[in-house]
Amino acid sequence: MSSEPSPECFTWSEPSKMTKIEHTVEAANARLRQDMLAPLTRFSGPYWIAASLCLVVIAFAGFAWANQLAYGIGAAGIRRPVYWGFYIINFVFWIGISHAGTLISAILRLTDAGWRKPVTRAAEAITVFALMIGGLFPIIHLGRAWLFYWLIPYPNERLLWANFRSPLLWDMTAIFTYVTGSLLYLYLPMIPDLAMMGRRFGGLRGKIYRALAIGWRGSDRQWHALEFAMKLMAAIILAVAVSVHSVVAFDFSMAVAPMWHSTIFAPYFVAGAIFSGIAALVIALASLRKFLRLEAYLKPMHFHNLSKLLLLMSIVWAYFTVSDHLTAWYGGDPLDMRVFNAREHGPFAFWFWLMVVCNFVVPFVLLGIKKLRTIPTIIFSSCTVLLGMWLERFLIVVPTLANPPLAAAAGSYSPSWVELAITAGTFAAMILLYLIFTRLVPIIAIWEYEHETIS
Amino acid sequence: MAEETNTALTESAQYRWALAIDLDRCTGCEACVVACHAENNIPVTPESEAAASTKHWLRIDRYYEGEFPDIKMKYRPVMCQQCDQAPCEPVCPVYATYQNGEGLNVQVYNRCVGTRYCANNCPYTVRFFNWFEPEWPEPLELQLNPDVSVRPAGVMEKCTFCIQRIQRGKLDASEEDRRVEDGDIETACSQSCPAEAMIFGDLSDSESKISKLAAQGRATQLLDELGTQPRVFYLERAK
Amino acid sequence: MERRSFFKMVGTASGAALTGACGKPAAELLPILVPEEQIVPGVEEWHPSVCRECTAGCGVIVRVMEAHHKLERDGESVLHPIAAIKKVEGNPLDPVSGGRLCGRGQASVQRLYHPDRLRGPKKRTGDRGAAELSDADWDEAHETLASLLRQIDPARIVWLTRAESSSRSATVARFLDALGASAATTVGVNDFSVERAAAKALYGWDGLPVYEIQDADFVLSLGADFLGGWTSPVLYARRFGHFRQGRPQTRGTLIHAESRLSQTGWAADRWLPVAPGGEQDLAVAIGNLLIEEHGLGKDVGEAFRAPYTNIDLAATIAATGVSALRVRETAAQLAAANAPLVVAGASIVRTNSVAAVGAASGLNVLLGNVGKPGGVKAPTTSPFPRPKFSDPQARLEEAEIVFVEGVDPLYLQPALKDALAGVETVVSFASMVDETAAFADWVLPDHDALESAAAVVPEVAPGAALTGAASFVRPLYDTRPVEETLSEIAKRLEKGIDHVTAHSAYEDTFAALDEKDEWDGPLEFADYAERQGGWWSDAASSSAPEAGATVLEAARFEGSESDYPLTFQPYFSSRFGDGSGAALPWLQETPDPTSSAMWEAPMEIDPGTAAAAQASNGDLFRIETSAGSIQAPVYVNPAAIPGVVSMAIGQGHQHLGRDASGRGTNPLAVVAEAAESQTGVLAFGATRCRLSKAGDGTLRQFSIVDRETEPVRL
Amino acid sequence: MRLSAKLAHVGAAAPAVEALVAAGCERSAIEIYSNEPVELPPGSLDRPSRMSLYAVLGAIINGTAATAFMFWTQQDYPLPTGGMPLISGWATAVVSFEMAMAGAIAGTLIGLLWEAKLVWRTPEGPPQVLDGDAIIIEAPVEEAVRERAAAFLHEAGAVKIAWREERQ
Repeated sequence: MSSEPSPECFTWSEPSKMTKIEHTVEAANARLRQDMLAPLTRFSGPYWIAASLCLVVIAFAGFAWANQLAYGIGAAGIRRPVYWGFYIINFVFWIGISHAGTLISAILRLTDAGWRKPVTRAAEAITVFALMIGGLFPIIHLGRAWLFYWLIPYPNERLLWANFRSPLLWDMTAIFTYVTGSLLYLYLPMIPDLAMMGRRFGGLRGKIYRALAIGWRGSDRQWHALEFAMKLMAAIILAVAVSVHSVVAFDFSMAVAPMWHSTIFAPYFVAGAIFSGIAALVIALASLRKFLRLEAYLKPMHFHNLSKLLLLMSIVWAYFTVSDHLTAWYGGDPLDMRVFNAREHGPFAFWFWLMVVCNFVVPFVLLGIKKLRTIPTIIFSSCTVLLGMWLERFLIVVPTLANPPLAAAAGSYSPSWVELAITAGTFAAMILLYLIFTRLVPIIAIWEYEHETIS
Repeated sequence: MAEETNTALTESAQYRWALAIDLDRCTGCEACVVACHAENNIPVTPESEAAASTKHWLRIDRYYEGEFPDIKMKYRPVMCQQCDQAPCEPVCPVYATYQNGEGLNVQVYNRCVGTRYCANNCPYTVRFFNWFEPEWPEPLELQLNPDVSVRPAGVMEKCTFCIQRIQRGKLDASEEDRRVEDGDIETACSQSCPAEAMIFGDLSDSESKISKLAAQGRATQLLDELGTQPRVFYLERAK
Repeated sequence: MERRSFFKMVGTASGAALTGACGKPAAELLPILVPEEQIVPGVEEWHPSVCRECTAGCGVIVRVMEAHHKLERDGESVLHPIAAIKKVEGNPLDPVSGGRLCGRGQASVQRLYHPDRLRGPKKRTGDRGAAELSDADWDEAHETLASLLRQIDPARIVWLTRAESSSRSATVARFLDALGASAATTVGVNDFSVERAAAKALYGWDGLPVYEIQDADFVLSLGADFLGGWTSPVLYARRFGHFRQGRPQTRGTLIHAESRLSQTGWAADRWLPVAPGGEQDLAVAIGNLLIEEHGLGKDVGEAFRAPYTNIDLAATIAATGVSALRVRETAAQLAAANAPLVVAGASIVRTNSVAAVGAASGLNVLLGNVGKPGGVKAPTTSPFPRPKFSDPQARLEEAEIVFVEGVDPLYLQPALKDALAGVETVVSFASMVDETAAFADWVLPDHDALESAAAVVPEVAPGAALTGAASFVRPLYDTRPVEETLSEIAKRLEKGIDHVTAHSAYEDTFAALDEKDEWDGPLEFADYAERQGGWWSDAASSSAPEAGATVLEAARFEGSESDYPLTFQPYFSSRFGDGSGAALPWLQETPDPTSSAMWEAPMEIDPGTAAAAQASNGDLFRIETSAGSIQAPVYVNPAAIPGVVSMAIGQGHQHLGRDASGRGTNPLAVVAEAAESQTGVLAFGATRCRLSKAGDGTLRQFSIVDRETEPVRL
Repeated sequence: MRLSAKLAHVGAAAPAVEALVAAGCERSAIEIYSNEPVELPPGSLDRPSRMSLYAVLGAIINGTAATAFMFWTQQDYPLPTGGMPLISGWATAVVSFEMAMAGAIAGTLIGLLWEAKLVWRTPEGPPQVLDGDAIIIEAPVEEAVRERAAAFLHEAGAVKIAWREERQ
């Protein structure tokens, strides 16, 4: 037995005695690592094409925004009385998408659903990116965007503070907490993988990984603390996620505008957010599965499980929609009815019924009937749900504003190229961020997945 | 948490400004609309932007009622109602709109960042946004009223009850060491109204014309079911 | 406001401006010209003036404060402090405006500072109508015109103007007189010739009758949109306000009969939709009912009653387009009222308008309210001539030189173009290039009204009135008042004329004054009048009416009913007046009351016609008449009379500055050459038309819904 | 001397702990390094955590501070509200809640960093476990029981044992 405390003693070269099972586990783990780490260095032609396409779209969106900053917010199509348009719709939409990750992975983590493991990181990444994108919109939407920091209650000599009675301030604090929480929630379970990659990569990249691993050594203390922290974070993030979308709903329901001033909005928005979040997750997973060749890890089972969640949320969404509209219709308040009519059989009727088809009819039929529930149909319904949920936000924001209480002030809205460009830019940004993300860290939490295969 | 109300300033205020509009006198001639533009440096919006960007702080809402030949017009001038319980105020994240001691909903242009939430929450849709930088083709800018600031792009604006005239009236009165008397201050719209349908005054003076009109049976408030407690009283058309 | 407090206001303002400068000599309390060095930043001064946007002659006060004018000086751009006009309000002392002012009056300051105002005299270099003008020199202009006038036959001099009785009209009359030319003529559109002729025929009055609406308790307005743009909108709106809510216990009831739901129709308790041309029938039917059923008019002569009684009542009522029930109801209300009044007018002129206005005015005779409180009062006499209409077409055909001042004949009557083209020399005094100025050989821009000194006799006033303006700001550009140009020319012709000023007019008034002893003499009186903005007295005209019988005649329409199934009626809107308002951006962006359209004047058609033509708001339609065709967007007006196409006059300028030019269409361009039979003025509401679709479009409406429960259209 | 033993497989972790305990090691001094969490039977290597306490404390502190801040800023510049509450429980509650949650998140993070000895208390560890399937158990072992501990560990499933000086 050597007593030399040399570093060499930590490098094993002799074959270890292992059982057959151990061999397979080790082999499986090795393959997993290889599969997971391969994309980190694989920059193929299509990757560059996709990334540059996204960059072009984002650059155009940036140009559009610069245009808006230079000439005034009038460059967007919003006009009296529809003071909020695509920007706020996109804000709500992306905040909704952000519920993909954190909320879903938190629920699955807390309920200890084993199948979550290959899904969580992809989901949490969606959360962080969607929040980054969504969080931009309140700033893009400001008439004087360069003064956005006035919303922050920073000390100043004139003692001008922010107004905490404004739902926008609630929004800001909620999103601040949510972004912080989600970032940590994504980052913490990534630490062991970062440490692993710190070993694999040399140079600057390795240095960055090692720095980000903040001294992870893989001791059981650390594992224990990490697992405990993740459970705790899951619980907190769940509360925050629910509150964030409630607060986003408050932006509308606190206003004395017809069809906005509704008590059901908070849960309605949360349900809608989870709904769209799942759909976004399905699409993200399907793309990852195809482009990163992860068929071995993202199995049909995952899609089927997610599709059941999607179906459930579709029914919940339909229930909320019916509750909201039924009460408005039965109440018959003339101010509400003008919005209601505009939506149901007025100028917005096409979009309204398209939304119903996208959000309810398609998922209910395709996912509810077992024979029809295949991976392609699941992906298709997810796409329609994303479209439907975007339309839902549009139909909440615009018809109400277009039909204010005094009929004579009614107006209409059509987006300008600036809004369309910026909207397209955010989708491109989401894709680009994802493209970059897949080249930075393994998209499946290796340690969690290994853990699953071992135990 | 204690529900604290800052009524100290409101209660100690000397004046409570209000406007009465007699719909039985109003002819819908829009003299008030032009007067408002002339007084308040409201920029002219180019034609291409006209319908949805024109800042008519004061507008005439008009509706056709009934069918030909027994068709009638229902119309009323609508401006900021200067609500006591103003929905626009609490939603502003930066306090760019608040209530001054005399019950006016004040818009602080310099503080406004342009969230436009106040406009959405205004049931009367009387808030207007500066979508672009205002322009006055030379020499039209010579007409600009030096008592009223020109609003830059990106801020909200609305009827102020001609606060510059109120200020001037109060200054004139204080020079003579007296309260503002009924009729001393007129807003641009009430001043111009040919049918004398608009009466501006101080509600805290029980002898003022406005106090008497507001107490009249014909006095109503627009959308008063919302509980906004407007300071504009509409004297309904007598039948 | 009390007279005293007004003086105090003017006094303190100017006093404050002047203290330190020169003590306080009373005469300088209100300096005639505000010297730039005496302008104190932030201190306002108010000066009386008179609004010249229309001929109503409202007294105004003008707010003057410091502003910085951008000037080119030695090739450098400098900001020069000037006394600038900030706002125009009604003069509280003036009995016409009573301290109030309509939108057009308030927008007049934009005419002064309009970016497209002419900055000096111009002469034509291009084709007529092309508005290619080059800078000219005042001396050159005077010399050329003087030498022209020297050679010309005075009978071939024509002066086109508007029906304003003022120091200007007096000076022009003296000038024309000195040359031996015949008097100035109006164009005959929007000059109320019809009402004047009817008043002359019925009562023997010279001028527009004064309707004492404020003291009436039931008013039927027949064809007179007196709350819109008719005669004196501010005065009548003030009177209307009093009529409605100014008296305890009494609330006046207003019934308005017109072929469109005008502003007066809005305010009325009931609108009677009279078929175009049915105005006379309605008056006659009501007169018949008053006489036959309510026993009125017993003391008037048989000859006077005859037109009302010798009719087939049922047929007449049928011709009005109003239901018999409503006609009878209205007659009964008139008969039952304590102080009934019929306001008779022809806001839209037909071929029989004098007869229609006469028949309607005659109702007042039947009701016995002429000269009574709450009735019709005689107009007061004017010290100045009021230009009258005499067929401009005929005059232009033999003219060699035409002066155009205060009016845009080619806009109001585009058909005059050919006649004007044949005139050798056209001189325009327009301060902005309008349709006629674009045709002119010389454009000699007048001062803006707010820069000018003038005395104006209001169209309608409660008593004797002379409203005046002194010039109190330095003219912005190298412009000259018409009076000055005329005396320059006259001097060169060696025919001295003294031009009439506000001051001289006041001095003349003093001679006829009863309460002379209040002032030391005419000069002091004139100063006093100048400072308060005019001289007004309650003295009523004492001319007793001699009721003349009305000769009825049926309305005619140009174009056959089979080819042109619809009736076309342009109307003068409260926004644009005679069309000159279109130059002012504030008025352009003020929503049209009827359609809520901005920067636009759509044709208004009823929902039935619209459905048949598959028209919806904003669709571009062609109006075809026997005189031509124009295109305009459609507004489906729920209150339009079926088969009647109405359109506001004001748009369709080719010139008149950036805000008016090239925008919309001029409905007067397709009005057939029908004349009102008694006066010969253009009957612009006597044309038939047909519609055809020309394209799609949108209407820029400030309010896109017409009904309160209607959801928004996308 | 510090003992470092490579274990053959995960299942060997629990016996190895017991082996070291039997050899006289303190349970709290034993560390297992692996690239995945090792599940041990209760009582084997319990790592008591105060992270929930940190989270609760964080929530209370930040929530209270935020509420107090709101209270102070609104009182400090009391704008007239026209009869509406300047500071309302309902509106404040939302922000207080969010800030309390932010505090909880911060508390959790700090707790994690402290208990896992991350960032500034980073312990030494065998780096190779980070990349691979190795499981290494480490413990300070008295000079006297070295042989015994090694023997026990071999029995428990250790494939290789190394020794090095304890670093201070």
